[in-house]
Amino acid sequence: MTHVGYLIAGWGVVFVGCGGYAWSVLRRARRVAARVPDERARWMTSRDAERIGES
Amino acid sequence: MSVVELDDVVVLLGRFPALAGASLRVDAGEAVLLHGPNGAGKSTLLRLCAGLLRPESGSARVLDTDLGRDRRSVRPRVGYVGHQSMLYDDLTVAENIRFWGRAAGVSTEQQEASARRMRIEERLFDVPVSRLSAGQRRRTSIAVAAARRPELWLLDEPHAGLDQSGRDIVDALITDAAASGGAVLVASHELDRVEPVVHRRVTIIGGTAVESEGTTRVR
Amino acid sequence: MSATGSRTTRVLGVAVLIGAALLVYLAFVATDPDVRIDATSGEEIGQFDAVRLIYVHVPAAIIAYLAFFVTAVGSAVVLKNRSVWWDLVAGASAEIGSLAAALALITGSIWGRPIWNTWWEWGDVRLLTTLVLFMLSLGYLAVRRLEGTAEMRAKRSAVVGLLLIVNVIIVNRSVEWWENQTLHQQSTIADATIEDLTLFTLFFSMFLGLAAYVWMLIHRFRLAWLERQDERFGLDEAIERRRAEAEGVST
Amino acid sequence: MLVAQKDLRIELRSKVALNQVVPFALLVLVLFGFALDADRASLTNFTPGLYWVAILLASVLAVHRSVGLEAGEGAREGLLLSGMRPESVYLGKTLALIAQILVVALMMLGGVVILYEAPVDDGLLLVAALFGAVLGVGAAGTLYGALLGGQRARETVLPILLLPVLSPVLIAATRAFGDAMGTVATDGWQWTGLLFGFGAIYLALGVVSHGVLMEEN
Repeated sequence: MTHVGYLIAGWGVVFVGCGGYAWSVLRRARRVAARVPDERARWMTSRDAERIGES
Repeated sequence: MSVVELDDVVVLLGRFPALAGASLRVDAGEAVLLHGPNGAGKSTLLRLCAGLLRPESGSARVLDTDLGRDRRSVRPRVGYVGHQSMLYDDLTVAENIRFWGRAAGVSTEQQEASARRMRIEERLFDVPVSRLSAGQRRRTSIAVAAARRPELWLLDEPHAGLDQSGRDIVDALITDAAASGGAVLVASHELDRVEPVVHRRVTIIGGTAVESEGTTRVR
Repeated sequence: MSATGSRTTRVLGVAVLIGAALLVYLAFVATDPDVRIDATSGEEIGQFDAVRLIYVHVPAAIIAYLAFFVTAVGSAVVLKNRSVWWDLVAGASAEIGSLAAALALITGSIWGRPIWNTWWEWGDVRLLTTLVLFMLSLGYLAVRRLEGTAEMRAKRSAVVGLLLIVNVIIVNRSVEWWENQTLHQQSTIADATIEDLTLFTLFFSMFLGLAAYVWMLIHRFRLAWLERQDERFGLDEAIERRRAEAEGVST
Repeated sequence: MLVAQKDLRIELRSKVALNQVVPFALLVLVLFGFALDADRASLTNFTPGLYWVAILLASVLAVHRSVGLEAGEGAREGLLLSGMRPESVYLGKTLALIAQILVVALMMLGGVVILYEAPVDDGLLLVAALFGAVLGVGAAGTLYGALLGGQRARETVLPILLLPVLSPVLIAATRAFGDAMGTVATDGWQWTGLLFGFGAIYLALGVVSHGVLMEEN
């Protein structure tokens, strides 16, 4: 197989990039979710504001 | 007829509720004093009425306009004098008055009359605003606002920095505005100074308005 | 219920992971390297194994453009009817889009080194357009982080988000005019010499990229919603506290 | 027009563009000269590019100044309260900004002709391209400047927001100048057309969106 170094670098960057981003989103979400009561945690079940500026 | 009708209004500054459910009615021909400790929400209430801030919740009607829907049409009809002078430092007094007058579509005579009324000395006309004292600036800002003949005056600490004659002019302005069917909201700490010229006193604490007991009705 | 997960996202997430494993198999084992015989000299030419990089590069680039298209659509809807949902979607999509744009640039650069013999080619239209897109997206994300109320943030970023796509089009046109020769493979898919399995793998990779995008978008949107709720929930408390100030004084 | 008059009068009084922006732009030119080792031939070759990079950097300063005028002492609120139409505020500020950048650009042109001995083959094209480019910079600069308004982070965010947006202006203006100075074989008039197109698009976008932006800061 040719260009092994390039292949590892290219695929590696993509997996690390996506994985790292996904991980950081999940971690931030866990932290914020702890402060928000369950019934308001989802847009589908707590649509108290569909328009900006309404409440 | 009510000029200002606030009902349980919440106003946010960033994430801070500067007004936390304030209710207030001001009728035409009335001058009302707002007082309360620093940071109680007086300035926010005035800025809300000027159409500069958006009510987050509750209903706010000023000059028969719902501020939740339309803040733009209210603005030219109020005379708001805040802590900032709203003048351009590099322009002279005359240029500032002319610019703001023309921006609001006010005639030259009206501008001049208003400047005379505030007793701005002739020699100051060609002085850049940056070289004016705080009191001279305040006079200029009030002159700019007065030229528009506002239906509702919103004065935020109007006496601050003014000398005796300036204070007398402001007092006369408040009295005249109320007498001619306008409405005035004055936020001030100087109760002794303002009490004689207003009809009513409203206390603002913690972002809510409390109608004071024993309103003094002088005129 | 986990923070931002649900049955849908779990199924989708597992599918993406399985798909990724399958893509690795398809890209590295099942497909052949790009080797052709030059008709005149009889030498071996082509991209050899470096061709396996396109299975990550192409989906990244497509997702980047798709993501910003979604941001622009969301921005337009926000300006039209002040929709909270679209505001959050636009922001979430832009964040994923800049990640995808960065990955597309990096993988493209890594691929370009052995094939074009350069890390970076200034004359290439798509390269420069993507680079500018990436820089514009950083500006958009910076605007989203500015201080102010949720309403201000939404309107401001909606204007920037809508301009983003306008800017990308203008940049693309002007760069194309600037250097109309391109090193880029003119639409790889139309190339008849591509074998069936290679083509399938390429399509599969794009599909996988799309699935991964949707998964990330759902999670990122839910995070944004949680943050918004947190802000609003904190608000009720703040109003209570603010009112308490008054009681303390008047009694 | 009123706003443009006011901005220009302030500029005449304070001379910020003249005393600070022009020297800054000239300084950039001189620094390029140092960095490129005073190699006449390459300096002449790079003149269009160096010139426009210097102009764009100087324009960012000019935009800051233009926004800063309204940010200080609550003048922005004054404009809102005056009931003036946001479109006319936008057009006025754009016009004033264009006039200032134009002065800077013309003085800089003198600078490159003297410092870099830039050859001028086609003066008309040069001036036309200059107008087109400055139009675009002014229109887009005012638009993005209004977006950031009184933000404290304005100084850092404005360049990263504005410079990528202006990249087509850089490309087109450099090309057109290359043709006018005889260093690049290309049709400069086409590029000038692109510059005016860019300016027109941004002017239109600014007129449409300025109302929203003025409200939301």
